[in-house]
Amino acid sequence: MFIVKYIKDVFSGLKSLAVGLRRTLYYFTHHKEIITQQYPDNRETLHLPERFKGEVVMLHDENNEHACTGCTACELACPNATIKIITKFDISPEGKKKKAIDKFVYHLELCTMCNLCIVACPTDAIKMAQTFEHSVYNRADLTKVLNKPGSKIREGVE
Amino acid sequence: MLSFSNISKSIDSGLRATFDATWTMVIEMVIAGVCVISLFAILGLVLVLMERKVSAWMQIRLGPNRVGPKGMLQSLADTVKLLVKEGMTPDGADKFLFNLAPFIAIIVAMLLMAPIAFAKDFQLWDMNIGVLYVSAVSSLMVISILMAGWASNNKYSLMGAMRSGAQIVSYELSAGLSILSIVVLTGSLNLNDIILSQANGWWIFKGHIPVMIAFIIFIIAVTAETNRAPFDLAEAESELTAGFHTEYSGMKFALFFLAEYVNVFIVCAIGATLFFGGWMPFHIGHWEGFNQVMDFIPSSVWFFGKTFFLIFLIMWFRWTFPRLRIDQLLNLEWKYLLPISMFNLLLVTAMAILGWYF
Amino acid sequence: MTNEELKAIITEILPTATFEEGGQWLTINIEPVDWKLLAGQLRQEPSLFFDFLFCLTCIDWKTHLTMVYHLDSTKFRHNIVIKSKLAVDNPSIETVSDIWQTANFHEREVYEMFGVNFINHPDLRLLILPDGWEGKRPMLKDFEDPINMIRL
Amino acid sequence: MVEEIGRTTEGDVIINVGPQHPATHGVLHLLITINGETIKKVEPHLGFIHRSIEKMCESLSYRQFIYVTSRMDYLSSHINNHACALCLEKGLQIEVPSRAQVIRVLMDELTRIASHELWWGAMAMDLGAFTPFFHAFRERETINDIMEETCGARLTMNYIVPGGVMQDIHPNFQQRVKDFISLYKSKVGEYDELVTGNIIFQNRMKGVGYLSAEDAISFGCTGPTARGSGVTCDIRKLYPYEIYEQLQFDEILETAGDSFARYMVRVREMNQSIRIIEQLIDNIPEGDFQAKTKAVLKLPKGEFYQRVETARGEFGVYIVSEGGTTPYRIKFRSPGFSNLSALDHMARGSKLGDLVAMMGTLDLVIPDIDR
Repeated sequence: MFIVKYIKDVFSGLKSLAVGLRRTLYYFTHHKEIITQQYPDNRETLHLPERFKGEVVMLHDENNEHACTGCTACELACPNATIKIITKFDISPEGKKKKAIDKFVYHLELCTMCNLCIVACPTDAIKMAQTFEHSVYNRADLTKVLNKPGSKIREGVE
Repeated sequence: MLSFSNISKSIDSGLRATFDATWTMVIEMVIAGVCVISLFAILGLVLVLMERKVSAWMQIRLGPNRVGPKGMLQSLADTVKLLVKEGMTPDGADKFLFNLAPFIAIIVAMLLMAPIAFAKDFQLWDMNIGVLYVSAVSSLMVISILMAGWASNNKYSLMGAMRSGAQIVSYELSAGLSILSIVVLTGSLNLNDIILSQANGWWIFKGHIPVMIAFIIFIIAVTAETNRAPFDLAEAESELTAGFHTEYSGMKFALFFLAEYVNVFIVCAIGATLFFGGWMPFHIGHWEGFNQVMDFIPSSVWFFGKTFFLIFLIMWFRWTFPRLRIDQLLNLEWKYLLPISMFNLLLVTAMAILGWYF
Repeated sequence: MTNEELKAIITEILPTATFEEGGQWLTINIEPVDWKLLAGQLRQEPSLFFDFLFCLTCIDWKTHLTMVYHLDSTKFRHNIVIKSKLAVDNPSIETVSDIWQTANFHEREVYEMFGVNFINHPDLRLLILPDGWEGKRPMLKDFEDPINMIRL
Repeated sequence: MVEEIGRTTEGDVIINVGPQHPATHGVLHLLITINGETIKKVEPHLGFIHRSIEKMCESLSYRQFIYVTSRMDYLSSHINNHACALCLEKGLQIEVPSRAQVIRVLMDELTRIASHELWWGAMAMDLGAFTPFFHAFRERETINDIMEETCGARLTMNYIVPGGVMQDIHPNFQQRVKDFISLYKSKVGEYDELVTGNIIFQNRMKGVGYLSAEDAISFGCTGPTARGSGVTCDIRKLYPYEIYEQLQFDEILETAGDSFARYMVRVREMNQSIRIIEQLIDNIPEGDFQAKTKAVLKLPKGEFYQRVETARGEFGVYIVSEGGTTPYRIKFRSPGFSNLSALDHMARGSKLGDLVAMMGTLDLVIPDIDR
């Protein structure tokens, strides 16, 4: 029957709409379901997982020593030429010339956080930090020197 | 007791004591104009904020919460931003019509304010053809949209305008028919008479199922008439970018925006007047004590409460449903709403003649 | 169908075709002029029924270009690879976009990236490159762009 | 473009959908010819974000080029990486430890769910319903958090290396995945309530954008787009890679061939992915997560092709090697590129509003098309 089908159509249509309306009304009245994180306000409680790839940093201990030998494994592993290692020659107390890093230049603006340099590093001198607020006003600020001034290689790292 | 009608009466008598009749009239008109414009502004601010909060909570978000206490001043900040924005007119546009369109939209919305009874004995213009006036003037809205779409010289705008033309013209019919069913029951076109006829109960309760059907059709039709989702084909963000107001910016865009919200308010006010008794308090049969308590609540609170409930309904639709396609939109009107509302009108008429209502 | 059977049928269609095995799939080397004939047969022959062209590309070997077509059959699930050598200057081959419609877009891509001219292609225009692109085809090995290309 | 306009007949209007348009989900430019509301022709113009990844890969070593593929189909970046790694392992004949295989498959399926979730929300948004988008993102964020914890990134993970995965899974991984499964199961009913069952939505989708099985194959459509037309094309079933042949899951097929069929395929696929994850999550074998590989990989001379099933369809990696440390030529067969080519065929004769529904169900990711 045409009329019966017509009425059925109308009612099933209205029912499907009512089901949707009930769902949105549920969320309208249940504010505990709200999932918004108010980002700049929750900085204190916002902890990123330890594996989060934010930027490359070089680890320094309390004596301002790092483990980078300047082997350029990371520089070779990097797909974007993000890392540039400038080496110098230290004169050790015995009078031997020893290769060491002068500057570990890191271009954050080129980095894609692929983690390949960290994997490539034989001495675990660099790691990924969990920072993520990288905005700066000047593009040049994104080019960083990772080894701290006056730092030197830790004893025993080859 | 302090009420809108007492205030208006005291202002009227005060003016009459100092000025002659003509000047009183002029000054009262100015006051009324200022009141309507400020009501516009307030409505715009409140409704935009309400929409944003309603949508946010339905979408498990917080919504605006930064500007002012609990984000109350967010829409004010938006208004300021829109005011200081440059209002651009495209090069190829018909400049006169392009700039005229938003004003027509806002003027139509203003005209519609006239017959609405905001509280007991508080009405700008108590005319005997109130219902007819409302349905006649509200269809002028389409002119501003068509004008905006045509004058923008943009294909998206033109398509949006044409869609909206087809839509508003066809949904006028079922909106009109569902309004008629109340007119049949009360036997008057005067909005004040319609409200007074609901002193012993609102029509939605008195009129059984036929009036409820009329109400459902009314709310669907006015949602379409005000171009609100799921019938927002004139804007149809994902299809036409912004439809008829694609090229508008700054204050001209804000006027369209404001007109949309004021229109929503007006159609909901009409709906509240027709089906929920306007400012009439909620009364149950012979429960005298209960009725007296209800009478104690000011009439304006009743009116705005009902209106905002209906506005919430329309917002609720918007944030739940997907948009219809243009042919489905017209199918819905011509194949479903119109036949049903015609049949329903017949039922209501029979009911009115036989007196089968409370 | 095994590679041997495929070989037998294809040899029947095109006696000049040479075969290469040892790779993942059976590879057939053909001359560009034979391609249209072979392609039609590969699609229509009921025992072959290669109806799914899942990859169409070109390789620049500096001395010549090689068109590579990877075909799959949704019915028998056997795959073959067709290769055809094209000359470096003015490379051209028949289009197969009327046989496999997916070739339409893929051939347009190869056309703009390698400059291969697909004869009888219905709509051989630039698809990815901006309108009015002039100069070398970007995927060729000797393409140089001093501004946008960064060498490590 | 100018001559195109000259070719139209009386009453036709050409409009530009895109490059900046809310429905194209990116910088896709469609030049559509319409007559009134009826579409007569759709002509895609691509290349707004063409980065020539294939050319780029020619100068990267085999270890390095994998991460670039994350940037193609960024919603199933993990599966793209997986395809590259599989192709290399095939060439280098590396035996991947079973633990790594299981982890890879788990991640693949999580990625697939995340991608379909995003598609579901965006699809509803295209049709004018904004609310489902946020509801879909609630579940998707959970997956992203799991990814972040184990892989260190939310979208472009670069978790796969030739021979295994980069790091072992995080100790919380299993528990969090189980939490996600229970969350997903409690919320999936809402999807039907909000969108699938909705009469407006069904009317918008049913009978729209019909694609027959023959056309789907001819246009090279794969993935849910082709499965909506009843074409069996799930690479996981047809040409199983990793451990997919040992797993119990169904290939979802719908025969209607319209937008609603494609929609249903994707929605039901999410449940199958959940099924796969449930089978594996408690059965991750012990052992190494990475095989021993040389520091510098040299692929032997030859050609290697690997087909995998991403969230959008068949993804192919074709590596031509000359025996050096960098590939001589790499071709990525991206599913979106072929799926997009069917759009013109599907859209002709339908309404402008339908175009949005069709593009939604094709699940276009523009970097995947442009590469």
